[in-house]
Amino acid sequence: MQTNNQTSGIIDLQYGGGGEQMNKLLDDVVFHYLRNDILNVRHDGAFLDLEGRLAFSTDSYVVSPLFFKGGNIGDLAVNGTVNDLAMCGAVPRYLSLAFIIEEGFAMQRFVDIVKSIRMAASHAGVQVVTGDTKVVEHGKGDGIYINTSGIGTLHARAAIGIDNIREGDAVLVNASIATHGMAIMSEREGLQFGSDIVSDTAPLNHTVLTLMERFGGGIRFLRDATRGGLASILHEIATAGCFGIDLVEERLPVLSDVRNACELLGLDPVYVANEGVFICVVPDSIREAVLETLRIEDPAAAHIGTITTDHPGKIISASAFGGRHVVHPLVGEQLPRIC
Amino acid sequence: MQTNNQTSGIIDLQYGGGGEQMNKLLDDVVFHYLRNDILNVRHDGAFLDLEGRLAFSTDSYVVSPLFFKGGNIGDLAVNGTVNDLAMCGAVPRYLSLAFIIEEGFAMQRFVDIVKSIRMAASHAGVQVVTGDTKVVEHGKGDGIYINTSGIGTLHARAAIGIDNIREGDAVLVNASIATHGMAIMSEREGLQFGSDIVSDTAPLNHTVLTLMERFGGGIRFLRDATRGGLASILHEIATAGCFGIDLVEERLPVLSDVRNACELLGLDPVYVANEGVFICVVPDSIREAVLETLRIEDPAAAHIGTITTDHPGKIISASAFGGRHVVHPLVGEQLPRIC
Amino acid sequence: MKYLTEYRNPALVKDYLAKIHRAALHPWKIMEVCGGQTHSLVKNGMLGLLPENVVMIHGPGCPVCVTPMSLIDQAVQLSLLPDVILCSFGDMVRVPGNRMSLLQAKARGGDVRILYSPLEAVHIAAANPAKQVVFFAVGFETTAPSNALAILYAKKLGVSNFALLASHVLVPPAMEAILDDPFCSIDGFLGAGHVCAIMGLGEYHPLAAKYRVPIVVAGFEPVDLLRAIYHTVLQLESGQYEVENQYTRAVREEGNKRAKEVMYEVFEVGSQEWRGIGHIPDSGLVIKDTYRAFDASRIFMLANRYANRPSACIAGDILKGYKKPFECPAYGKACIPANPLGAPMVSSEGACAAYYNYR
Amino acid sequence: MKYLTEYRNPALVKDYLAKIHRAALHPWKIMEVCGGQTHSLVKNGMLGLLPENVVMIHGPGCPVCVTPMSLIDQAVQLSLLPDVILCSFGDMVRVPGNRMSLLQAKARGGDVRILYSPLEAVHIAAANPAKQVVFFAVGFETTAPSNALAILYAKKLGVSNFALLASHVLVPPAMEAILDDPFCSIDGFLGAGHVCAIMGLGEYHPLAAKYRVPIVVAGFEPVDLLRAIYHTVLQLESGQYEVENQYTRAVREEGNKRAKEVMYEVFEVGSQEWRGIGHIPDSGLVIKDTYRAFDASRIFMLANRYANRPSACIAGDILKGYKKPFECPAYGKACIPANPLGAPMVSSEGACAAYYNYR
Amino acid sequence: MCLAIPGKLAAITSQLDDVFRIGRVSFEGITKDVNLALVPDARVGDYVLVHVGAAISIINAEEAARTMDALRLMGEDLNLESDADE
Amino acid sequence: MCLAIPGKLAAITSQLDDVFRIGRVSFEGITKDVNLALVPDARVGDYVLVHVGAAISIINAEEAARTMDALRLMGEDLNLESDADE
Ligand code: SF4
Ligand code: SF4
Ligand SMILES: [Mg+2]
Ligand SMILES: [Mg+2]
Ligand SMILES: [Mg+2]
Ligand SMILES: [Mg+2]
Ligand SMILES: [Mg+2]
Ligand SMILES: [Mg+2]
Ligand SMILES: [Mg+2]
Ligand SMILES: [Mg+2]
Ligand SMILES: [Mg+2]
Ligand SMILES: [Mg+2]
Repeated sequence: MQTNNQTSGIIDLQYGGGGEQMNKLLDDVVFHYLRNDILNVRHDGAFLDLEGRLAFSTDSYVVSPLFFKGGNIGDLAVNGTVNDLAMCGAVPRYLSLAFIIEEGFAMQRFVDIVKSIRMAASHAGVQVVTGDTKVVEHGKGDGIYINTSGIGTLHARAAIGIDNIREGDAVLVNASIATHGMAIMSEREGLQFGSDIVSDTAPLNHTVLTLMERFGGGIRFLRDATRGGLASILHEIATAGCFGIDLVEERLPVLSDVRNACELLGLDPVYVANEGVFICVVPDSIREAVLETLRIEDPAAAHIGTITTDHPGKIISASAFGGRHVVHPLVGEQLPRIC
Repeated sequence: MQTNNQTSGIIDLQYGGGGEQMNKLLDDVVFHYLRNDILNVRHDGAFLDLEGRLAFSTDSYVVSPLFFKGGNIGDLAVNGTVNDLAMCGAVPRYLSLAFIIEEGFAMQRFVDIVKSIRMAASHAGVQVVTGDTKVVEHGKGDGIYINTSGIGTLHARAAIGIDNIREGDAVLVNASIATHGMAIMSEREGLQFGSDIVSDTAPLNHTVLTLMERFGGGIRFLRDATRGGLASILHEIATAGCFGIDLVEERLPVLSDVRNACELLGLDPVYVANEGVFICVVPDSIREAVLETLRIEDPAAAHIGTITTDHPGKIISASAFGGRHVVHPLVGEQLPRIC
Repeated sequence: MKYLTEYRNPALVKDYLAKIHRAALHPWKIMEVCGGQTHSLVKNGMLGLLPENVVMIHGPGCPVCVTPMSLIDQAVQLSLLPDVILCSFGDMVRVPGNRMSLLQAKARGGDVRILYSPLEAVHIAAANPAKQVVFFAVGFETTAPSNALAILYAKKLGVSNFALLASHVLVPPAMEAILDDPFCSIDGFLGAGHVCAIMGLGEYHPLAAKYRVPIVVAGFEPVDLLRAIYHTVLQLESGQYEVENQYTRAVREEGNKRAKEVMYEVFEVGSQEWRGIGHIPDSGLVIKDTYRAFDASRIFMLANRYANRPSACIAGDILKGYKKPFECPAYGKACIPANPLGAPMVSSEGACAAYYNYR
Repeated sequence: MKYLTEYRNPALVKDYLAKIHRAALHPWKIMEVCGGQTHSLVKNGMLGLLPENVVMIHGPGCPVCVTPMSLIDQAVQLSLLPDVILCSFGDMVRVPGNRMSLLQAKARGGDVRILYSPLEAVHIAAANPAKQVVFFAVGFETTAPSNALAILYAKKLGVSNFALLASHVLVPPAMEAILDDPFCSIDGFLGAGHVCAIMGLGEYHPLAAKYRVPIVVAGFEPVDLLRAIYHTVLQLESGQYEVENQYTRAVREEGNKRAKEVMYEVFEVGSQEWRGIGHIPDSGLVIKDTYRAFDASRIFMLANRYANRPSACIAGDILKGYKKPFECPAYGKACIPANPLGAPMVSSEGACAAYYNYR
Repeated sequence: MCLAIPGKLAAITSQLDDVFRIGRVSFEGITKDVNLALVPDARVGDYVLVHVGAAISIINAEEAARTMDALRLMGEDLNLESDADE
Repeated sequence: MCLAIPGKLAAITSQLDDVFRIGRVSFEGITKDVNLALVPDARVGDYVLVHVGAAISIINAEEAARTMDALRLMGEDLNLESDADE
């Protein structure tokens, strides 16, 4: 792009005006990196050919910092919506992509984000087929916000629903928890600490596809644990039906450095945000088979609890020595507990 | 909602943390006003049953002011995506809805916006089936940003594509231009003027459906003129193929008060943003029939120009006395021209 | 709109065009000094309708285009100070400075506000007592009284955190500079209607007499412009060189007395740099000592820290009428409105942008 | 983690529980003064594992919970000033003031930053010279030296736009106030481990002797706590009332000499209001005159403009050990962590929140 | 340069002193509050030229009528009525 | 109150003067730069208790070992080795 702003390397309001500059931004970055047959049509919307039942999901990504160990807002935005579709038992197919860029954002960082989006989309096997770009005034954004919406085709054998959960079902988690949240936290102003904690943002659709193929309706419920941590998802289960959950504290998989970072800031890993982590509720009879499948991807996968009718609506966590405490839902955001 | 914040009436960061407060916000406002069978499932995504070819589109809405004569960001967000789908020749069916709320935003205004969304969705005949809510820190947003993505089913007779345009085709516009942009401008800080100009934000899908039913593939190209105004859309046409456009300046429909507001600020209506305005390219043979159909909705619908091979890539506007000038694409945002 | 639309009547336009075609027997070069008139001529496609022997030359009459780059640098500098709100007319914010434009400064966090009126900036100052509000006051004689008024208004309201970063230019000295140039080939002038609405015709009589050029004061609508061109041609063909007022509904011989009082209450005549032309003595207005408290350049002791960028831009030749924009090697190539090399490509009233946008 | 994880060993926990069950022959009420210990007891579900005749009473040892509402009002007020950056520990920002909490002030545009350390606030001040940075410094003796350090650090670096809004409380006077109460039924105390790491045991010997209560200094991990409870029960059953250190890896008889020096360099003992309890003489630390330039309450001449809201909260009874949270009529109904009526419901160390969150 | 538009002074909306008057100017459907300090003689009903928020000149209605008469005369065969009247 | 966590002083990262030292403290996989002004005797290799960004106490390794010995003795039959060593 031969414009002043490319040279000076920042995105200003002119890029959002719907004029020539915006077209250059789209041509030189967005369409350049994300091109595919459907997106290339460049109409107001994308034309899709799909068969069967669909899943449809949306999420906006407002993470800070934008770049962190293990990823950036770009792959987060792809994986997040891919995962929400996967949690429906669907095969994610197409994504929309909408940017809200704060003026002054560095062109190079935008390019880096778009490249990550391309990588993440190709890794997850989805296509970005339609998009939108807005530029807002300085002080009215936070660098960049991204919304992705996604369409997937429901797997023929999928029968996922919170209503399918039964007493005695096993609650499984696919991977260590709290990793992503602590990777982000380690770079926040006022809290920084040194660590090698790397966000585990990842697409879960391939794993879910395997689960569907092998177990079909045996997978009764799936949900990825993002904001609000594991506790939020468990609460959804506990408040939806007439069940409670018995958690076994020592079985919660937490990487040791992640746990230590939580100790330092006084945080409880069950409330820390995740990416690439999901809960899976299955009949106890297939528990070990499902775990085995999950452990191919991540040996940390664990059986963390059981659905119970003993204390409906409540999640009770038991420690190794028999101490029990209630896991309440998060109030607001978990803030570092210092004193 | 019996919380401090409801009493004090503002949305703070706790509403975005994924915890209990956020669930209350969703229950008491979003799900309360927008409930429908699909949304009520409250999974990570919505389950849809759709037949045939689909259209898929996304847009973020970052308008300021949020409330203006004739509408607010809520109906804008619904109509905008509905219209993008309609421009594909599709019947809009389902919307996703994602909010990015700046902390401190008044709960009442949020409720007003959600109510407008409900009204607009019902008016357009679409359902909001999945959503997302984020709260960002004060000074990192602008009250509220909304993203909607939409899915529609392609009309059986639709064959819309910029490649279908031919020399001699008529370029029609369905309504007066520049109205929405000037309604917004009249309330901007530093530019305010008094007027009764009311934004004409409206869903265009019903009109487009009629066009599809009556003319099918005869409608060669459709595009709503939003940011960048009419000129941007005309430029897309002029740069896509090997055609130019001859515009007849005096045929451009502009309401007289809108025109006067443009005079005052030194703006050219062809660059002013629209909502509810679209361009329609048709063979000259059906021009009058199409115009007649458009005029049922708005008598201002007009034949504004012709596709030509005389000056490929260029839009030339002719005045009543024969003066000709080139209509260039907008550079950045059109700013009031004062001196 | 009354007093506007009737001067766009197509039949009258055609009639005047026919009259000009009949009247113009010799080749004439007529300069419209005013950028607003350039804009109107080009946007209405009138240059293509005039007879070939009547050539319009686009003068330096766009205040945005002639604002020196060093002043834009200063505005940029001010806007980036944490406690300054820099207000500007919309046209000004895209003009490139040596480092960046105001729009780019805004993207870097500068608090730049686009206003319709300098008086609005006084209200912003009143609403932000902890900030220093600076209005980037550019303009010709038309705008200078309004800018002066903003200072008087701030004083009246007791708003002390308001100031102007002023860069005012005067038309007659510029015309004289152009006419003094030995290569000058301009035969007649269209007088700038709204400048004359303020200043009256007094300054133009000696110019017309000294340089033996007709000066016909013109409005901005197609009929206004063609009428003035027609009367210029009539004078030229008959060897006259009068100051003639063809914009009588807005311009009086004596101008607007009160506006001049207000202007000279706050400003006094001084030397001024014109971008693309250079310094012209007595061609600008500077804030008087009495109002130094409202003068941003004194409040902030602004240093001019950037050397002007060398540039391929031939703005000077364009503004003086020696060359047409398309004769500039950069025109439409390295220099386009999205990436202007020189100021005349920025403002829609700039000669280069007017050509690029409407031809 | 070394020195942490080994004190969570389940086998040891079970062993100590068995020991306590065997040793406790009479009914005893033991107060853990420290909120961190409350948190650990509740989160680890240990209250349900103790014998019925050993009842733990949760003391006023959460600095967030005892910070007076008027001070929160002042912090809110400061945060809303345009040129102030108000920094705070995370626990503090949700505590309701009379008008609003700091989190709500933030939503209204207040610049509130959540920090891990007061020293970080000094860096923020250095990076924002045009702003006044105020750190909302709450804490017991554990935290006071670090807060004092922040002032010394700012002074050392020449950072003059940094100040503390300080509210420090001292443990021994609070224990004495509780023991002086005629209705007091507490038989023994767990000493606050990290307070003692700073202060040593010197202040506790006279208390134990005067009131004839055992005081056993405890750490924070399950084994630490149970060990200390066990030794308290042993003393009680044998009629002893010694100060006993069961947290020897962190606590020395004399405490941390340097930390005390730093603390008394900046602060001096003064009267202090405890939320829910009232004023207790000599129970707080105030910034010395020498450091007045770093004292936000003097820099800003803060007025306490809001009358305390009447409230159903029985925090005082809870903090003094007369009542358990579930005996409060508001507990779990009008008062929940999402909408705390009183401070003990806010901080996860507050007695009410600890009960609500983990029981 | 100097975009200025004629509008009709519809009302005086405030008067700080003899000099500082603010008036509401109507542009057929659009209104704008305009500073009248530069046109002390402007009365309600007058047309004023508005530039950057201030009225800089009062339209001389007589002169305008004279011009229009001349134009009408010149283009007798043309239809000049359309927009010429209020 | 007073959340404080033991970590190993891995390095002195800066020294403003005799009093103001900053050290990097390691918490097994996590590091944090910590003010050492309150623990003038702390040496690299020592464990310190970290509270709100400052080290407030040096862990008494001897006392800790004594405690652990007592605990080991008490629970001879229990496996207490797991996390006790570095
Ligand atoms: S085209 Fe550009 S470079 Fe050439 S004279 Fe005009 S402004 Fe200067
Ligand atoms: S439950 Fe709430 S109202 Fe009751 S004592 Fe605790 S904090 Fe106060
Ligand atoms: Mg989603
Ligand atoms: Mg999601
Ligand atoms: Mg999800
Ligand atoms: Mg779009
Ligand atoms: Mg993981
Ligand atoms: Mg779209
Ligand atoms: Mg759109
Ligand atoms: Mg569109
Ligand atoms: Mg979501
Ligand atoms: Mg319209």
